[in-house]
Amino acid sequence: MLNTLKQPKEKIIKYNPEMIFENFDPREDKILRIIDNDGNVLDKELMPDLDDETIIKAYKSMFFARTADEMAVSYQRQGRMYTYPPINGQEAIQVAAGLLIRENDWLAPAFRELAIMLAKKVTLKEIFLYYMGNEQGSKFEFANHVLPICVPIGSQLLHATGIGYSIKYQKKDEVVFGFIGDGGTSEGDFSEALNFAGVWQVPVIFTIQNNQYAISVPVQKQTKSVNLAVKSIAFGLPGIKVDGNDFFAMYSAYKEAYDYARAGNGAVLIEALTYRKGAHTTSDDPSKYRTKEEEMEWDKTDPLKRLKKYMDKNEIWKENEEELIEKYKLEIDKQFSEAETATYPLSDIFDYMYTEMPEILKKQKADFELFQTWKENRK
Amino acid sequence: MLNTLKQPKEKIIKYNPEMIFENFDPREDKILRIIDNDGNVLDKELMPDLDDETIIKAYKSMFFARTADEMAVSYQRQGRMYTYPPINGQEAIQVAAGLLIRENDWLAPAFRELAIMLAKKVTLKEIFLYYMGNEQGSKFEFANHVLPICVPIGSQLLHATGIGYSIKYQKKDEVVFGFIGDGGTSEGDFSEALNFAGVWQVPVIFTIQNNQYAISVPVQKQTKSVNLAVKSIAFGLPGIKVDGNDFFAMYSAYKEAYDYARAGNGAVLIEALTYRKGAHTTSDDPSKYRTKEEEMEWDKTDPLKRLKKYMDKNEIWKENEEELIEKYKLEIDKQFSEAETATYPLSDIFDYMYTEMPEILKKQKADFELFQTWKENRK
Amino acid sequence: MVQAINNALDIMLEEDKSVVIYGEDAGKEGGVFRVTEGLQKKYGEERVFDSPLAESAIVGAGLGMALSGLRPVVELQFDGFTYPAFNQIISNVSRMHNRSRGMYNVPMVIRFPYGGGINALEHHSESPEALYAHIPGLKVVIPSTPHDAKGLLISAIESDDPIVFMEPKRIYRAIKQEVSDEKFSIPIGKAKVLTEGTDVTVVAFGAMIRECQKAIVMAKEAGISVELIDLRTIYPIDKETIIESVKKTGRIVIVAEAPESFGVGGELIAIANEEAFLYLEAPPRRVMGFDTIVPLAKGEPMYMISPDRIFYEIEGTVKF
Amino acid sequence: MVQAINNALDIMLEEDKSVVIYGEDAGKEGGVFRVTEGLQKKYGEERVFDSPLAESAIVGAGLGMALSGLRPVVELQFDGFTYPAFNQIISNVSRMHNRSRGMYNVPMVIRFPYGGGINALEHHSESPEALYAHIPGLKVVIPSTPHDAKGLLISAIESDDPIVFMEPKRIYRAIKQEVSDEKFSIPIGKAKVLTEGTDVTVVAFGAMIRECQKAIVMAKEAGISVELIDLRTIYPIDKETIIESVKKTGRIVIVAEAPESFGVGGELIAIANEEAFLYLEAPPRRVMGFDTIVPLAKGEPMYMISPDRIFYEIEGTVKF
Ligand SMILES: Cc1ncc(C[n+]2csc(CCOP(=O)(O)OP(=O)(O)O)c2C)c(N)n1
Ligand SMILES: Cc1ncc(C[n+]2csc(CCOP(=O)(O)OP(=O)(O)O)c2C)c(N)n1
Ligand SMILES: [Mg+2]
Ligand SMILES: [Mg+2]
Repeated sequence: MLNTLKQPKEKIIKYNPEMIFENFDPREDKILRIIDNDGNVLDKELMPDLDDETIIKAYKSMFFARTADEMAVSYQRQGRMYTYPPINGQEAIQVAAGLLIRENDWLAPAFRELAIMLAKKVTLKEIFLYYMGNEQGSKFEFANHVLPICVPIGSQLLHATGIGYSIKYQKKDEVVFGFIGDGGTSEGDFSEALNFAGVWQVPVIFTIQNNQYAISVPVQKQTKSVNLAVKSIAFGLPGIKVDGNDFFAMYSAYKEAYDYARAGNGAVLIEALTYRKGAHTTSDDPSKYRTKEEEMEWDKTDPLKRLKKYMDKNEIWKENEEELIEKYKLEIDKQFSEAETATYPLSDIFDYMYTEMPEILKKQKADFELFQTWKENRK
Repeated sequence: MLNTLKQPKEKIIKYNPEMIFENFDPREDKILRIIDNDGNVLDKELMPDLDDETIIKAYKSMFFARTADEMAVSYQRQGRMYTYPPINGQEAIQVAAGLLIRENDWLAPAFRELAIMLAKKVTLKEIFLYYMGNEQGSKFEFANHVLPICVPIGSQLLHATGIGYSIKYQKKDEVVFGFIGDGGTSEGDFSEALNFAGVWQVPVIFTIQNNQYAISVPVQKQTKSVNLAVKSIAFGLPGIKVDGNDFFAMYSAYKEAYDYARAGNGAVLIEALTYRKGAHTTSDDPSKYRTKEEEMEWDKTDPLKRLKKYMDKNEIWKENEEELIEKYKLEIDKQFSEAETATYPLSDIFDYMYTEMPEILKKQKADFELFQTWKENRK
Repeated sequence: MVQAINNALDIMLEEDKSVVIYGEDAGKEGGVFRVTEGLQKKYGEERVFDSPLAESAIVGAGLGMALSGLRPVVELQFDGFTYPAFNQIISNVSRMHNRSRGMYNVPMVIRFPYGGGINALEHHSESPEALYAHIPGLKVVIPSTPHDAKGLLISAIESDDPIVFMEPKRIYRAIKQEVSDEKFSIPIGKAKVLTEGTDVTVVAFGAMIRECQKAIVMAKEAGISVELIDLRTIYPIDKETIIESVKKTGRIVIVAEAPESFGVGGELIAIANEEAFLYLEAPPRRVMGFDTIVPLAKGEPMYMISPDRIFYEIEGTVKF
Repeated sequence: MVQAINNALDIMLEEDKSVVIYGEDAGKEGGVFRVTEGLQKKYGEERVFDSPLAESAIVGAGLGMALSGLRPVVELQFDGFTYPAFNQIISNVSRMHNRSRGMYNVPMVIRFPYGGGINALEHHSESPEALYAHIPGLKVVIPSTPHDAKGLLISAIESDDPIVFMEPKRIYRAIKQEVSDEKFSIPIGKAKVLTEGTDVTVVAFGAMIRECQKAIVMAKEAGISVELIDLRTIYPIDKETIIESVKKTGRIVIVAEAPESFGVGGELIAIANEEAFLYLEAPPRRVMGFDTIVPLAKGEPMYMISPDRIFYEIEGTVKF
C-alpha cells in the first residue's frame, strides 16, 4: 500500500564514535552526562579522549570568559557600557564547541555567545565596542567566518542553514555552528531553519542553549514537548539532550555531531541544559520571576566549579587562580580601554548602508553637515 | 539532578475509546487503516460504530462534493469562474470530520476544504461566488463559526489556536477544526500554532491533508521527517497518521480526537494521507511534475470507490447512482446560476474596510464617482 | 505614560471580561517596561499572561480570539520585533472584516513601544509607523502624553477595528502629568492643535512633540509663531486639521524619527499640496531620520532629531 | 517579459557558478509563471531548485548563502506571499552590510511578481513597493518592458547590495518586444524619460507605464503634451530626472497601483516640492489605488487604474 514519505533510507557516512546520539534518545528524555556535580566521572566509557593540557586550556577559556563577563557587568554598572547580556553559567557549552570549531568553520551566534566568539578570535575589544553602542564592534578584525551578533530571535539559524548550503554546494570542508536560546525555539524561524537543513542535508550543528528562561518566561511556558532536543524529530534530524554544565558531556556530543556533519550526513540538534546565572541583560531583574532557592540549586551544577573539582580530583590543575584572575583582569581592562577611546564619526552612519553610497544618502549627509555648521556658528 | 522541562504529567481527562492514538505511534510510522482498497475490513476491532444510514449519508456527501468539484472545474473551463482548487480525492477526510463537527464548533479552512465547508452549511453558491471573484462569497449566510477561505499558507492555524483559547476561556463546549496541507507544514506559522496550542492546551484538531504535493513540490522535498504526524512530538501533542482515503479510519481518528479535545485534554494533530487527484488549481498542469503511473496507483485508493465497495459488499447501498448524480447536478447548477447573477457595486470595495468608513475612504469613493460621471458624459 | 497605559488597561480589564492581555513577559513580570505590571495579580493568569516567544503567533492567535468573542490587547516587545508578525497583520488582521464582508469584526489592539533615543541595541529604536499606515484596514495611533495615551488606548480597546498602538518608549517615564483615574476616551482619527500660531505649521507625533515644543521656544525667541499639530492618529489621517492650519500659515514642516524616504513626511506634503496648494508660500520640509539603520547608542545623538535641528528647519522654511 | 527574465537568469547562471536560483516550484516546474523554466534541466538541481514552502526560510537561507560566497536569486511566488519573509528582509538582509560595517556584502536578489489586473485570488495582486522602498539598505527595482527586465535583472544579480526585484505580472506576457540575446545591463538608480513633453510630467513604473502610454495618446488628441518618466528604480529614487522634468513642465502626476496613502505618490510629491517648488504651476496629483484591499476579480476593474482615469487626472492637472 502507498505510504507517506517513503524517505529513501539515507546511508550514514562513517564517522566516529557513532554511538552517543543513538544511545541518548530524546524521545525517552535521556540526557548525556559524564561527570557529576562533584567532578566524579559517572561513566568512564563516555569520557572523551582529551589530554590534560586540553582540559586545562578549556578550563582557562571558561575562566577567562567568566571573568570578562563579570567585568562587563560591572563596566555596565559604572555606566561605561550600555545593555549587556551575561553568559555566566553557560561557559562549558561554548568552550566545548570552541575546542572543535576551526578557522574556516562558521559561527552564527545569537547574542549570548561570548565564549565561543572569543574562541573564534573575536576580540573582547570588539565585544565591548558593540555593547558601548558602536557598530565597529561587529567588524571582526581577526575572526574568520563569524556573523555579527543577531538580535532578532531565531533569525540567525536560517543564515546558518544557508551557509550550510554554500558549503555543500562549494564542496568545502567546513561546518556551521548555529546558536539559539530555549525561548527562540518557539519562533517559526527555528522550525524553518531545521526543516530546510534537513531537506538540504547540510553541515550545521544547531545548539539550543536551554538556560531555563526567555527573559522572565520559564521554558515550561515555551512548549509542551518533553524536552527541546526532541524537536529534531519533526525535521528528521538527530537530536540529543546534554548536560550543558558538564564540559565533558558537551565536548563528546559536539565531537560526534561535528564528525557526523563534517562527513556529509547533514545537520544535528543539540539541546544543552544550562542555567543563566546572571540577569537576562543588565536591565533585567531576575528576582521578579525566580527564586533564590532555584538559583542556589542550579549553582551546584556550575560548569566551572564542576570542571575544577574534576581537575582537582585528578590533580591536573596546578596554577594559581588568583594570579590568573589578575592577569585576565589586566588584559580585559586593556581591551576595554581601547574600546572606550573609539570615536564615531557621522560618516559611520552612512558609509555602510550600501557598497556604494547613493546620491540620496550623500545629500542627507551633506544637509546634516550644513546644520552642524550652522549650529557651530550659532554658539 | 536537575532536568529540563519537568512538565507536570498532565492527567488525561477521560474520553472514549482511548486507544487509537496510543496504538498508532507516528514515531514508528504506523498508519491507521481500517478497510483496504477493495472495501474489506482489515480489523473489525477498529471499525467505528456507525449505522448504515450514517454511512450512506457520508457516501452521499462525498459524492455530492465530488460532483460539485467536477462541475466547478468545468465551469472554470467554460470561462465562467476564475481559479478553482479541486478537492477531488480528498473527500473522505472532510466528510468524516463533517459528521462530527457541530453548529457551534469552529472551522478554520485553508482553501481546499469544500466538503467540510458544505458540512458546516456554507452554500455552494457562496463558494462559487468566491471563485467568481466576489468577496460576498465569504459572508456565509447559513454557516456558523466558519472562517473565510484563507490563502496565506499556514496562517489560519494560528487563528484556530486563538479561537481555542477563547473557547477555553469562555468555558464553552466547542471544538476547532483547523486544516492545512502537507506543504503548509513547512511554514513557521504551522509550528507556532501547534506550539501555542500545546502550551495553552486548547481544543483544536489540526488536520494535515497530505495530498503528496504543494503545487509541484512533492512532500518528500518538504521535510526529512519520517511522516508529518510525528511533528506533533515537537509540540507535545498526540499525533496520528491515518489513511485519508479510508472513510472509516478517518472517522475513528476524528472521533477519538474530538472526544479527547472536547474533554479538555488539549489539541491533537492528524495527518491524513491522501492524494490530490486533480490539478493544484485550474491554472496548474500536473503532468509537468508527476506521472500517469503514479496517478493510477493512487486511483486504486480512491475514497469513494473504496467506500462504495464496502457498501456493496455489505449490501448497504441501494440507490440509483445515475439518478442521484442528475439530481445533484441540477442542484449544483441552480446554485451556480444564482451566483452568476450577483452584482458587485463600487461600494463593496469600500464598505467593509472598517466598521465605519473613514473620511479618507469616503473621499476616494466620491472622487472615483466623479470620474465615472465624467466618463459617462464623455461618451 | 507607563502608568497611564497601565491604568487604561486596568479600567478595561475591570469593565469588560472579554479583554485579555498577553505577550512576551507581559504576565508575571509585567512587561520589560512594566506597562502591564500588577495586572496579572489583579485579574488572574487567564486574562493577563506570558506567551511563548513568537510574534506571528501572538498576533495570529489574537486574531482568532478577536473573531470568537474576546478583545485581545497583545503586546509586542519592541518595534523591531513586530516584523515576524507582519504577515499576520497585513494578510489577516487588517483584512478579516473585509474578507468576510463584515461577518467578522476584529476588535483587537496590537501595542508596542517604538522609537529611538534610549541608547538601545539594534532593532529597539525603530519607527515603523509608515509601514503600518500603508496597510489598508488598520488604524495606527500614537500618543504623545500620558493623558492621550490613556484616552486613545481606551478608544482603541473599545474599537471594533484592529488598532496598531505605538507607544513612544523614550517618553514612557519622561513626562510627568496628572491623569484622571476616571475612564475617558479620545477619538481616533483626530489630530490636535497643541499650540496655535501663524507663521508655520509643524506636524509631529509621539516623542517628537516634546522636541518640537522645545524648538518652538527657540522659534518664539526668534520671532516666529509656530502652530504645532499632534497627529495622534497616523491612519486614517486627519486631513482637515492639517489643511486648515496650512491654509492659515502657508508653511508646513513635518517632524518624525523614521527614515525620510517613503515615510510620513511625504504623505503630509502630498495632502498639503492636494488641498492647500495655492496657500503654500514655501516648500514644505521634512525633518526626519536619515535613510539609514538607526545607529547604536554612540551614533544615535546624530541620528535623533534635536530641538535645534527642528528650529533650524523652521527658520529655513519661514525665511524662504 | 517572462522570456527576457529567463534569459537574464540563463546568462548569469552560465557566466557565474556562484549564482543559484530557488523558490517554491522554481525548480522542476520552472515556477508558476514559468520564469525559471528549463533552467534546472540546463544547470542541474544544485543550482536551480524547489524549496520547501516557507518564505522566511527562502530569504533567510538566501542571506546565509550570500554571506558565504554565493549569489542567490530567490523567487517568492507572489507579492502577497513576501510578507512571511518581511522580518528576514527588514531585520537582516537589508542590514547585514551595515551591521558588520562592511565585513559582509549581500549580493542577493529577491524576485517576485507583483500587481493586479489578472483576475487572481486574494493576496495575488498587491503592489508593496512602498513598504520595501521605506526599508534602508535595500534597493527596489521594477522593470516595465522585457528589455528593461533583462538589463535591470542582470545589474541586480551583479550588484553586491540586496535587491528587491518586482516583476509586473500583468505584462509578463503582454508586451512583445525583441530583446537582444547578448548580455547587457541597465543601471539601477536611474529613471528613464520615455516620452518628452512640455505640459505635464507623468511618473509611473511597471505595468502602469503601458496604461500611461495609452493615456498619453488621449492627451495628445486633447492637445496636451506629456512627459512620461519610467521610474525603474523605486529606491534609491532618481530625484534628478524627476526634478528636471518638473522644472520644465511645472506639473506632475504620479500613477501607481498601490493604496494611495503612504505610498510612492507622496514621496514623489515631496521631492517635487523640495526641489522644484517655485516651478509648480498646479497641485501635484496622485492617481493611485484606493486605500482598500485589492478586490477580487469582479471588483478589480474598478480598482485598477485605467488609461481614461489617468487621462482624466492629467487633464485636471493641466486645466488647473
Ligand atoms: C524576534 C524577537 N522578539 C523578541 C525579542 C526580545 N528578546 C530579546 S532576548 C529575549 C528572550 C530570549 O530567550 P532565549 O531564546 O531563551 O535566549 P536567552 O536570552 O535565554 O539566551 C527576547 C524575548 C527579540 N530580540 N527578538
Ligand atoms: C504564504 C504563502 N506562500 C505561497 C502561497 C502560494 N501557494 C498556494 S497553494 C501552495 C501549495 C500548498 O501546498 P499544500 O500546503 O500541500 O496544500 P495543497 O495545495 O496541496 O492543498 C502555494 C505554494 C500561498 N498561498 N501562501
Ligand atoms: Mg533562555
Ligand atoms: Mg498538498
